[in-house]
Amino acid sequence: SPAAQPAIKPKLLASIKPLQLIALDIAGDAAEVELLLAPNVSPHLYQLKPSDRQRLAHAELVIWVGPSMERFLAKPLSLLPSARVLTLLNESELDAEQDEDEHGHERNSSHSEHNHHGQDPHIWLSPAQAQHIAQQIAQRLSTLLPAQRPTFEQNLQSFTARLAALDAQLQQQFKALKAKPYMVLHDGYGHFEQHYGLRHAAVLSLSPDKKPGAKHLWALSEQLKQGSIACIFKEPQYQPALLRNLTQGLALKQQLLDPMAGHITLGAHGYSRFMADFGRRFISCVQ
Amino acid sequence: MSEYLLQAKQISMVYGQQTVLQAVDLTIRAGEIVTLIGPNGAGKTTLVKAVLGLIEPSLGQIIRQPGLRIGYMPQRLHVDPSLPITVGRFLRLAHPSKAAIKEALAEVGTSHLLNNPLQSISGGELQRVLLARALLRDPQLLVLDEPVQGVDIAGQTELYQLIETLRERHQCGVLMVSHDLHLVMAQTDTVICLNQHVCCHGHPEHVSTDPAYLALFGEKYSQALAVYHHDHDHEHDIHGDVIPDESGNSPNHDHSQCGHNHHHGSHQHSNKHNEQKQDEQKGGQGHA
Amino acid sequence: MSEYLLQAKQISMVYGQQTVLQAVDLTIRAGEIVTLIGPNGAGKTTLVKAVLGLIEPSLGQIIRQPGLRIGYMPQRLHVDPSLPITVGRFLRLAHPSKAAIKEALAEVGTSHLLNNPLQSISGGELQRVLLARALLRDPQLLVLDEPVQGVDIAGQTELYQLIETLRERHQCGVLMVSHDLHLVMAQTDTVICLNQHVCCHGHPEHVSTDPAYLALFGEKYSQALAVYHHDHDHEHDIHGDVIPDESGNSPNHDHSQCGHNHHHGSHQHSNKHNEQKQDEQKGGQGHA
Amino acid sequence: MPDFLWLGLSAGLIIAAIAGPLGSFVVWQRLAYFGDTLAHSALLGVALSLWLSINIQLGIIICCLGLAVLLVVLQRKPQLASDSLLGILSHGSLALGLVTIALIDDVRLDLNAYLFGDLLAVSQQDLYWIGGVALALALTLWRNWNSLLAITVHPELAQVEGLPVERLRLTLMLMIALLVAIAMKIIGVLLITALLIIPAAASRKFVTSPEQMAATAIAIGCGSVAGGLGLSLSLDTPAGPSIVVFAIGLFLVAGLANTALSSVKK
Amino acid sequence: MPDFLWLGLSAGLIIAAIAGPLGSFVVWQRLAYFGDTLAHSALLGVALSLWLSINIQLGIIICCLGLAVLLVVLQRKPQLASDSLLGILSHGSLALGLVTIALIDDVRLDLNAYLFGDLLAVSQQDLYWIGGVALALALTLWRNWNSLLAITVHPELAQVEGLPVERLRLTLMLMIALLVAIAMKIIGVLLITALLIIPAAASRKFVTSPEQMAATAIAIGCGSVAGGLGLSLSLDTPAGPSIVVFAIGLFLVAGLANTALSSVKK
Ligand SMILES: Nc1ncnc2c1ncn2[C@@H]1O[C@H](COP(=O)(O)OP(=O)(O)OP(=O)(O)O)[C@@H](O)[C@H]1O
Ligand SMILES: Nc1ncnc2c1ncn2[C@@H]1O[C@H](COP(=O)(O)OP(=O)(O)OP(=O)(O)O)[C@@H](O)[C@H]1O
Ligand SMILES: [Mg+2]
Ligand SMILES: [Mg+2]
Ligand SMILES: [Zn+2]
Repeated sequence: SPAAQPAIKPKLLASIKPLQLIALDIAGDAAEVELLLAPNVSPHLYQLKPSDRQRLAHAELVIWVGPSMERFLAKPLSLLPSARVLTLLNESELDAEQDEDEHGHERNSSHSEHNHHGQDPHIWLSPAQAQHIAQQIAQRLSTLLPAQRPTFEQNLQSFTARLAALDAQLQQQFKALKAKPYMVLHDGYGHFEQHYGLRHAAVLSLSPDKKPGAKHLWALSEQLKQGSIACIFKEPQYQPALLRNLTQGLALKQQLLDPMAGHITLGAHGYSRFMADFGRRFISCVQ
Repeated sequence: MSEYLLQAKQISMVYGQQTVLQAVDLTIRAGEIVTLIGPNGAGKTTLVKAVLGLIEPSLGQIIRQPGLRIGYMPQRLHVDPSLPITVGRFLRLAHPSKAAIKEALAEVGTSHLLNNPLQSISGGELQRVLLARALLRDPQLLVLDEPVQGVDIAGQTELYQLIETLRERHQCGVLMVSHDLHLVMAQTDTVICLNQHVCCHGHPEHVSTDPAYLALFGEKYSQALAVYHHDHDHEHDIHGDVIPDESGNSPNHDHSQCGHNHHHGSHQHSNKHNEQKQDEQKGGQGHA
Repeated sequence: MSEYLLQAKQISMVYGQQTVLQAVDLTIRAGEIVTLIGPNGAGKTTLVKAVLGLIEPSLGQIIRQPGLRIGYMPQRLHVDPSLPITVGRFLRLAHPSKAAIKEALAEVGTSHLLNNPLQSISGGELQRVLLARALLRDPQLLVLDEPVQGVDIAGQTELYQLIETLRERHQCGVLMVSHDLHLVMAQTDTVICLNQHVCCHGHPEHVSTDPAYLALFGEKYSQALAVYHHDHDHEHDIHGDVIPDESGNSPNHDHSQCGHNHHHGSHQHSNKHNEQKQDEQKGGQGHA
Repeated sequence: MPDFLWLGLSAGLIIAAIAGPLGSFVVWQRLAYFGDTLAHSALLGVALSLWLSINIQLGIIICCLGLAVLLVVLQRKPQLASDSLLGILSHGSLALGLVTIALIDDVRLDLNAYLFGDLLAVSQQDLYWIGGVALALALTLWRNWNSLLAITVHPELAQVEGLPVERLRLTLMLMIALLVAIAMKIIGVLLITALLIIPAAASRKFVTSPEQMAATAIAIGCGSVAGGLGLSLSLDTPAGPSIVVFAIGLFLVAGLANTALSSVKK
Repeated sequence: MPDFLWLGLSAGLIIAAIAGPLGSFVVWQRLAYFGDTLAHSALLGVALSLWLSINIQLGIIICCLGLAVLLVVLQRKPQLASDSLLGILSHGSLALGLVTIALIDDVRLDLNAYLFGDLLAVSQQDLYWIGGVALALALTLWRNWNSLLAITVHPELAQVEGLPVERLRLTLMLMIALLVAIAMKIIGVLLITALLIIPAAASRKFVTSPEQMAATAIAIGCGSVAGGLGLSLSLDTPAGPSIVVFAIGLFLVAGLANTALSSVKK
């Protein structure tokens, strides 16, 4: 393998930007970390280009969440040797699964191919999950470049430390403020909410592909009119026109939240900066 | 007398409110030519389709000889222009042998069309090709719905002659719809004069003097067509007058049935005629 | 003599390799009935469509009187079954007045069809309805492609009579394609005998003795049709023999043109005939 | 009842009213595929607008109208049935759109958002737009009704009788394209294409004249909008699909009723 | 050349080879809309499988075959043109699928993902599947070619001549449905539906017999697959859309060549 020669850095390929940010922190200078899908591209209609495929073929390690997130990668990645793929949300142990706890699923959370019951694939939004992701990446990097194992362990440690500090700070802030009821556009923040003991008061739809029904919207509009919702989180990827009708004439705080880290510049401590920014936006809206 | 190839018993057909066929009987034997005549909308095509099993009659029963090979020539054919098909290929759907196809095309006088696209040939040419296809099946029963419609005058006589020849050579039965009474009469064994019900039937010579027949077509048309004259009022006077005047000069003619049916038929006719008279008579005046 | 309604000059039409029309001239005056006759595939429908402007001829020119109102009756009509339309509504597309529609339907003898779906009426009924639509336009020029095809025998004479009446009443020109020589000849002012080129043209009586005409249709057919006899070989003997024998008894007949054209026409004919003879003669034997 | 329900209901009824007669022409002229083809060409419109940096809504309308013109031109040579032509145009524009997008680097784009509107997201302003377009279309239809019908029944007869067949056909195509292009963004592509075809097809069995078919299609369309919204309210299902399901239900009931009626007559 | 290119190329060529003749029937019988309808019914299949907890791939195939049967049954009453019927089935199954999904609580599901396969992601095993199905279809076609042609030209004549018209029509529909259902998942719905229609339509102008049309369609289809893959490699565009764009290009060139040819003859 060309990666064996120290002169050439091994290539890592992250499917989405938050994963790239984590991987960058762990790999440091020892490896190149590329991004497959630009944060503004919707994975729905995405079709892989030959160049994408070349990058998949040449990457020493492909990091992705799993088929419930980047479905278009499931097939191409299944053709790669498993040693070169890091799947974070595995769905191999499926079927007769019982979601023992919908929101508190841990590392080997159970999934089923045909039924994503309550499975929120946005796992990187929880610092605890991110920590676990970082561990997995470090482990795989160490296998890949045994010589640099110490570097990776060190990078992991500083990542952990930085994240722990940030996490503690956020925990404190969330505890301190009594979060007002807020609304999200799609149910994609479960891991973050779970971690900080939050719960949205209203959601527009379960996922961007599922259009809400009129009954739900009616109830939602009543809820909004009564003023029981203080804040709405918007997303750059999903801008339903419905929202305009629901919020018209209402004085509501609105905050943009980008779970895909689109606006975070690449570089050191990217993930922490992303989480800090994410937390700040959250707090500014619900306080 | 030979066996029945096909027998239709008391066929009735109703579309919505409209009765198109009423208790029609029909029998075809090998080597026999049966011709259906009757005015437009009389139900001739409907009867033919019922006999062929293409539509289900509302009432009645059709008995066919088991394994009967039928050659059919529909009244209209419409082929989608997106399907590239030559006359030759079209015929090969009915019969695999190229020699047989050339022979059939020659028989109907369209050998030169072998490689022409089916959609581009003229109306009369299409009729000939359809007949060729029916022939290719080496049929025991040949069913032809207005076979010479749109065919030129030389072809008409040729085709009728050909049908006659085929009947003699293969001893196949022929069921034919036609308006060309003068051309058809000479060759037909049985004429069935249809107008929803069977007005009259039998040997052409007898039928042509049958009052029911005269009522339907007018006396003039049964004679030579060279004399061209049409008297509309006179024709319809016959309708009413002739019915009681049934003489016994047509042996195959079922009196009681025709009496009943004819009353019905004449009712239908006068109906149409009344409607026509109630309207402004711009055109009607031209008839006199 | 009145003005030209329409004049076609040196029309030629080529489909791929096949020449369908060759330098055809045609003139129609008000009050004149021009009949196109000719074998299947002669190019009659093609000429009619070119005259109407529906297809662009490969060569030649068509001059119409400005603002000419044309009533057209196509050879075939196919209406999609998904379109619910009654005969009455179909006619209202050509003329808004219900009274006029009833009158037109009465004229062609189909008053009872007023509220029937257009797709369900029989073949012959459809022809009559199409003629009614052409009439509704109160046309200065009536163009009819085989108007009585599929119409019953009583209707045929009625319709031809009607066309005659209309011509007299409205002084409209009529261009008609027909195979019914015997019925048509009596009423026509000019017959054009077409077989890719104009074989001959002129007054019916003259044309019917024209050698080119006889070559195309055989002497027998120009006489009364009541006598039914067909002699295939004889017909084609005339082809070769008659051409030099052009006498001057048809005043409208252009000798030089017909000489040339006729050579071409006879070539075509013998071509077809040879093909036919080369094939197995199963059917051919029946003709004798 | 909240405002957005009223707005959605009004928009749905207006569109059903104009889609009834236009949809009848779609059924008669075998253009059922046209709506889907327009949706796909809209995607091409989005891609091209992004590439050329022009207004996206404008790009969509231009592409849809262009497609209509192209179809009329291609239909002149009638060797291919219109459904095959539409199939080619449909797949062609979709594929071109996807390729164009792949060639533009780094665009922020949720294609679905451009194509899938939602009846319940209709705004006051949308309603004015829809209303204005529907009015213009209704007027054009009204004035050309007989001529459009004539070219549908038999283009050759129409041409001989002096109608400008080509121009009329173009008018019809442009009308349909405009309706779909505008309505797609506002009420969603599924709903507008379905409202064109299903009510017209469902009404076929009960009618004997083109006008009756258009009127019955309007009634079935409006009934489906109202019924479907009711369904959406009671079952909490998305509005657009519920309306379509309701319309299909009506279509089936219509079929059964027709069978029952004709067997009673016997 | 990397493996995935070889695998993709082989799968594409195999499918183009069987789509040529089947697609010719699609064009002749005016079924261009059929592919899209099958894709939509596949969505319903996904939704129902989720609801009933059965295997999704199986659900898709069952739904597609069911749709084919339904179409044959509905075509018996020929009052509606097949494109309108397909339009209704298409929108109906899509809407039903969406409503079903909405009714299942708490399912997170990207429906599109189930329909979009990718030519360059074809595995060895996929290739065997595709090859097996294509072989079975080719054999069935071969054995029934003349009969299928006869019912396409004129069903009534075929019936009088003793062919089992209904059964043959069903066979044809099931063949198309099976091909689309299998290929959809593997090479993508856009590509399979386009490969059915475009090569067949493009070949129409050059041929004079049904067999020639099928053969030319195979050639154009295979050419498009090869050329499109080349395009995809050189422009770095997704494979499926590139193949479709290439096929459209061939279609246009074919049209121009035909015009040029006929003007030279004059
Ligand atoms: N599918 C149908 N639905 C309703 N009425 C029909 C249908 N088919 C035929 N008819 C009616 O049945 C009558 C008989 O039609 P048919 O085609 O059998 O007449 P025909 O005797 O063959 O006439 P023609 O000599 O003109 O061919 C016609 O008046 C026609 O209107
Ligand atoms: N679109 C076309 N493409 C190719 N050939 C055509 C086309 N239309 C007509 N033809 C050919 O032109 C010739 C003349 O056809 P046309 O329909 O004018 O004949 P016709 O004289 O009307 O015959 P009929 O008496 O049978 O109606 C036919 O041999 C036909 O094959
Ligand atoms: Mg008939
Ligand atoms: Mg003709
Ligand atoms: Zn999300």
